[in-house]
Amino acid sequence: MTPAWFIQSLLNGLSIGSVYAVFALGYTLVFSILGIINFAHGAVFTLGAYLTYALAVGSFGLNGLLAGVSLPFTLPFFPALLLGGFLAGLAGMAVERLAFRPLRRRGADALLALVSSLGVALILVNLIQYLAGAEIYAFPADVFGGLPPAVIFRVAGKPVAVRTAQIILFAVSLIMLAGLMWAISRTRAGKALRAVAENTDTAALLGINVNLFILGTFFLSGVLGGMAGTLIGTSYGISGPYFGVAYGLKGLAVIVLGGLGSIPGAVLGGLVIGLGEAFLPADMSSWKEAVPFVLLFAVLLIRPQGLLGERMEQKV
Amino acid sequence: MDVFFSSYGFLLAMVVQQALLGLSVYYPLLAGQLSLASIGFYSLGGYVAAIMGTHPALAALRESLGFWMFPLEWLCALVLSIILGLAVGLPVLRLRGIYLALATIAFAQVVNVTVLNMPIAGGAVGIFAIPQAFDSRLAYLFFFGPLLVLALAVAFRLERIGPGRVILSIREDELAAAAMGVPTTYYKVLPFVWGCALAGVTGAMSAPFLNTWNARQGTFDASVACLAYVLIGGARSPWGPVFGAALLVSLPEVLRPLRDSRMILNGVVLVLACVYLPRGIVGAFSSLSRRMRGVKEAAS
Amino acid sequence: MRRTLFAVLCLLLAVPALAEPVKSPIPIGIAVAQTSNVALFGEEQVNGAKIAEKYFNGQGGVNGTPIVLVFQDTAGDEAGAVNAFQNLINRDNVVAIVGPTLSQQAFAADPLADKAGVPVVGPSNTAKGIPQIGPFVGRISAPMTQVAPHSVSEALRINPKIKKVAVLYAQNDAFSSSETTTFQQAVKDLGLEIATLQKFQTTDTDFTTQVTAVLGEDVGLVIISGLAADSGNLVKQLRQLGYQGLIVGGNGLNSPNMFPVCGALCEGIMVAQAYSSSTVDANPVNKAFVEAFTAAYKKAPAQFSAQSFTAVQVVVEALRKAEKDSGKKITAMDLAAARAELNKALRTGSYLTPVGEISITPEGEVDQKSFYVSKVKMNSDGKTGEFVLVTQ
Amino acid sequence: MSAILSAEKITRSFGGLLALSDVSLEVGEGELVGLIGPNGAGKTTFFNVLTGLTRPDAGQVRLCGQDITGLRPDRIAALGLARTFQNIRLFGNMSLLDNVLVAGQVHARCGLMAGLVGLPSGRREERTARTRAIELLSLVGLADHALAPAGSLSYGDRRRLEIARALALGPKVLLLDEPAAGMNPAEKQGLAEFILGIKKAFGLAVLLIEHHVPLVMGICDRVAVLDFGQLLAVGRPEDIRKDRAVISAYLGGTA
Repeated sequence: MTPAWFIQSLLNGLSIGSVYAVFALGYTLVFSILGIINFAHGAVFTLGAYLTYALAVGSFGLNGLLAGVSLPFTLPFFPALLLGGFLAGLAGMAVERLAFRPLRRRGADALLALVSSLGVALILVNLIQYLAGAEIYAFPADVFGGLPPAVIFRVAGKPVAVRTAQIILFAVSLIMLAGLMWAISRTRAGKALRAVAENTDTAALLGINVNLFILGTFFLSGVLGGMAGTLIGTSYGISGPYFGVAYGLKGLAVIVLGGLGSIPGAVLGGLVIGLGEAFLPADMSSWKEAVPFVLLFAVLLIRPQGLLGERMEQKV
Repeated sequence: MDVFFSSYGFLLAMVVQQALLGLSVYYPLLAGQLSLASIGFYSLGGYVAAIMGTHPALAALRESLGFWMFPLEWLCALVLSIILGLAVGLPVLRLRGIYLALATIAFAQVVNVTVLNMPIAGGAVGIFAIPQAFDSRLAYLFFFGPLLVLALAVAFRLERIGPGRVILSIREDELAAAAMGVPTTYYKVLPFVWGCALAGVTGAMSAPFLNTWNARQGTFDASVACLAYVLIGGARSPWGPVFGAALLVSLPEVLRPLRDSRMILNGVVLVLACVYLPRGIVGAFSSLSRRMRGVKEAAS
Repeated sequence: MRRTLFAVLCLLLAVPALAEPVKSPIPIGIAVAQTSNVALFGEEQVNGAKIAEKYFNGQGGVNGTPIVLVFQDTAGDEAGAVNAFQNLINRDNVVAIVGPTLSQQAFAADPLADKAGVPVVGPSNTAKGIPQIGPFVGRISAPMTQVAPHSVSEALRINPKIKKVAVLYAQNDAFSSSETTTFQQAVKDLGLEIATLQKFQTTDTDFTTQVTAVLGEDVGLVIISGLAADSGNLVKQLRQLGYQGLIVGGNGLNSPNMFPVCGALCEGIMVAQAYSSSTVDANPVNKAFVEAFTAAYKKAPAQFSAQSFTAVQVVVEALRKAEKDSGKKITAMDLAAARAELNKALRTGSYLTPVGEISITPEGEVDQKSFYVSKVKMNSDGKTGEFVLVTQ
Repeated sequence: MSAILSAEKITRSFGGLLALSDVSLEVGEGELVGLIGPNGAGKTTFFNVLTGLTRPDAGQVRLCGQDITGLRPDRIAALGLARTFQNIRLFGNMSLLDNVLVAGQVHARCGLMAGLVGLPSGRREERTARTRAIELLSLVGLADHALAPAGSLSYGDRRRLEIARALALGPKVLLLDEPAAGMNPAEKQGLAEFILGIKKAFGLAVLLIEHHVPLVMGICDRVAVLDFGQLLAVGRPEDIRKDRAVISAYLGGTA
């Protein structure tokens, strides 16, 4: 274990971990309000990446219904990222209207929302394939303008390399995390959010329009998911409509590891899993996919409520 | 009729096979425990059968046992599932609700990665050319059918006997059940392990059924599909997973004429089923029949 | 009540199973993945097959009788492949099936076709053991055991100073994990040292762990077996992090799908190919195929498209041959006889296809005459590129 | 009078808040003890400690002389300590009969297999259990609804079903947590008589949490008063009525 390897792994882990955190926060927000996991979050992640791609590049490839159709304009990367995130937020709202609200209104078994959100995920993913094909899409190399692809420096004689995409990933994620934390702790809406999370009925009595609020939360969750998708997509390419599935699952591990419903927990969980993956020795790389779940399993056995989750006292 | 069975024989057997997986999720749900570990056990059971069926070291044993090799494979899968089920269930069932579900998903994922890393499991290609028990895939109903009958019989029988009521009481109110002298850990682990065993044996039967076995059998999608069978079918009756599997397994086939948009509609049906059949197919049937009876009584 | 309902349902769905004649146009089944995450390959196969349908019908089909392709989606799993096959065999009454996409699916579905006496031509199944499934199962996709050494020795010719080699492969991909053993053998046979052996997953996007390990070993050659997306990312990150040496890719990297992923950094990757779109001068079929494909899809065809075209071509030519040999029109035969005649014809003679001259052995294995080693040449836009032949 | 249930110096706090502090209380054989105190005094916590749902920080609980501190709730229940809950915890989707049968399962001798296969011994046991359950339901006047789901009962009936369920355990001591809550005076009177009746019929010791002071004073042999986790006084009702500390803290003007 050389110092260079340590620093390299640390940088890699922090960068990917911060995106995990952004993505997982989308899960957490919904969970803290409805107590339900939104299985369509991974699909919104994918959708966000596709939307940003469409905005930044202007067209899709040769398969699918949109083959040959191109947008009359293209946007530079950062506006595209923001607009793509906004549109993904709208998709998040659609998920709420389609999969969650009808069930809530009918007072159905909460578990059923897992299945209906899965149904929406199925629709979204296959719709993407129907429209844009199953092809791989990658953002053009000059997506960030004239920046070099990587910066290399030396530690104790060994090279440590940081890719520009990684830095942007990390920076954007940090800004989003910081902004969200600030909004939740300081703004009126943030306080209301916490009130609804605490108790939906009380919040309704306090004059908060709960339905509207839930819709807003889904919007925010969609923005987070969609932007995380774009960030991962710019760094590694969009590997087709099933792009988000693996991340969706990993995101679940992140939020449970951190403690369900805990916002700092989601951030911590993301970083722990990102670092866990990065520090896995190279000759064990075939076990990488197991890292989040082994960590999750271990933490749950020691702390059933997750790292930062609150212990639920049974009320008698 | 011939064409029907030759075209849809596999599908029929598949429905029964998936219904078994649905039931393996249904059992722990009886005690209110949402476990998605089944698919991990299904995958492992399949590997047990696939390895026993193809490994050269066991050629002599296969030779001498003939058809009895299959029951031996089931037995081995059963024993492995029970041991592992206990090892996983005891610590994991302390968790509640969604935590439990996610811990069991984690378990299935870890199984998947582990299997990929075990040379005996054949890496990503998996194991193929697994000896067949029957000529026709439909005939595998002779494997799955009796197991389904057994699984259903146990489920219905449980509704009528003491231990079954005790299991249900945990779903209703775990704390009150404990205060009524119910050893809750035992009665949570019991249906969990039974579900694991069912999934394991189903896997062992499925390896020859599919003729090939690989790590992709144990994916997250498959886990969630099992849960969907139960919830769409109805979580309050053992028929639920059966009807749920019948609907969800045959749906993509029914939608085949739609070609590449069929999976979109599949998703739409899933959402609609959740919204309009909140108590599942069985729940909708029973309230319908209740209403019809009500109409009849009112008329007479 | 329930039982009668079931019986009625069965009767309604049942179609009388008499000795069926072969329909005209002659139906050929295409069972590839049109949904699920395998659709990435399935789509290319669909594209190639569609070109073939048009091309051969333009030539008059099977001695005047047109063909029609019947597509059935296998999705990405074994059950999907079985269902697609059942439909093609029993309902669509096809004379032969081209498919499925994955080897694992082939192991599940091919035995059914074999039992039903329907010839199967695997367009992309390369795993060991597939032709051995039965007498009706064959393939036109070569297992890459012969070609891998070529690309490695070609690399050694370019840079004779190579001593240490890094080998990386996608552990969860059936094809890549068997291909890498061939590569490793080739490396040893050439007297080179495998300095590091790294695994990754096809779903991976972040390869820094592997890349760091490679950079630490100071190797002169990196050999990658993976699929287009993951390998493209791997190459991109290798280059971005400063790897300067040669890169040899396996068959999975033989796809223009990789170009958008690693962009300009794809430049110089050497791949062993079962198909090359730049053999148009020597190969009129390939010329026609590449032209038709490029006109339809605005890009050069990749291997999966070429192979599905080839599979359809092989079936069509074998049908023609079967008519000639038996002296009867295919459409005059009953279905079972037509399938049997076709299977026999498939395994005789050779075919000049976009992948070069091939024949199918009596066992069902493909015998491909030539393989190609190409080098990636990227265009100045950094998004598109082509494979330029190094040797032939 | 020998103590059948005794709690010694029970202390329990929740995150710095002292819910119980050094509480000691004994219940004698066949005795009916009332536990009163204002809301949040720690009465239910005390019950939870006795029944094993909450672990005490310090102190000891004995049942028939046996130390049961820290045992699992189901062990404690099986040893003969039954309870009802302040906010009624029935198995709502199960029938009345099944509710009672669940508690009776403690006494089952035949295993799961015997039941599944339908062995004669299992069937015999099931029959006896049913008979006994029906008897208990008749005792609380609910036998007519035996097959209805518990969730469909009226509030008062639920209370009575919960008592029947607790009795099915065959307890030595019965802990009743505010059984009269939400009842009108006539119902309360009926309940008081009912409690005395079952106490006598089953030879039970009863510990009763109740807000309605007249009811407690009317039927209890002894009364304990809890306030802010402290035991203020224990004694016969007439003594408690006169206890200064109790009057000032709790009874106030009603004495």
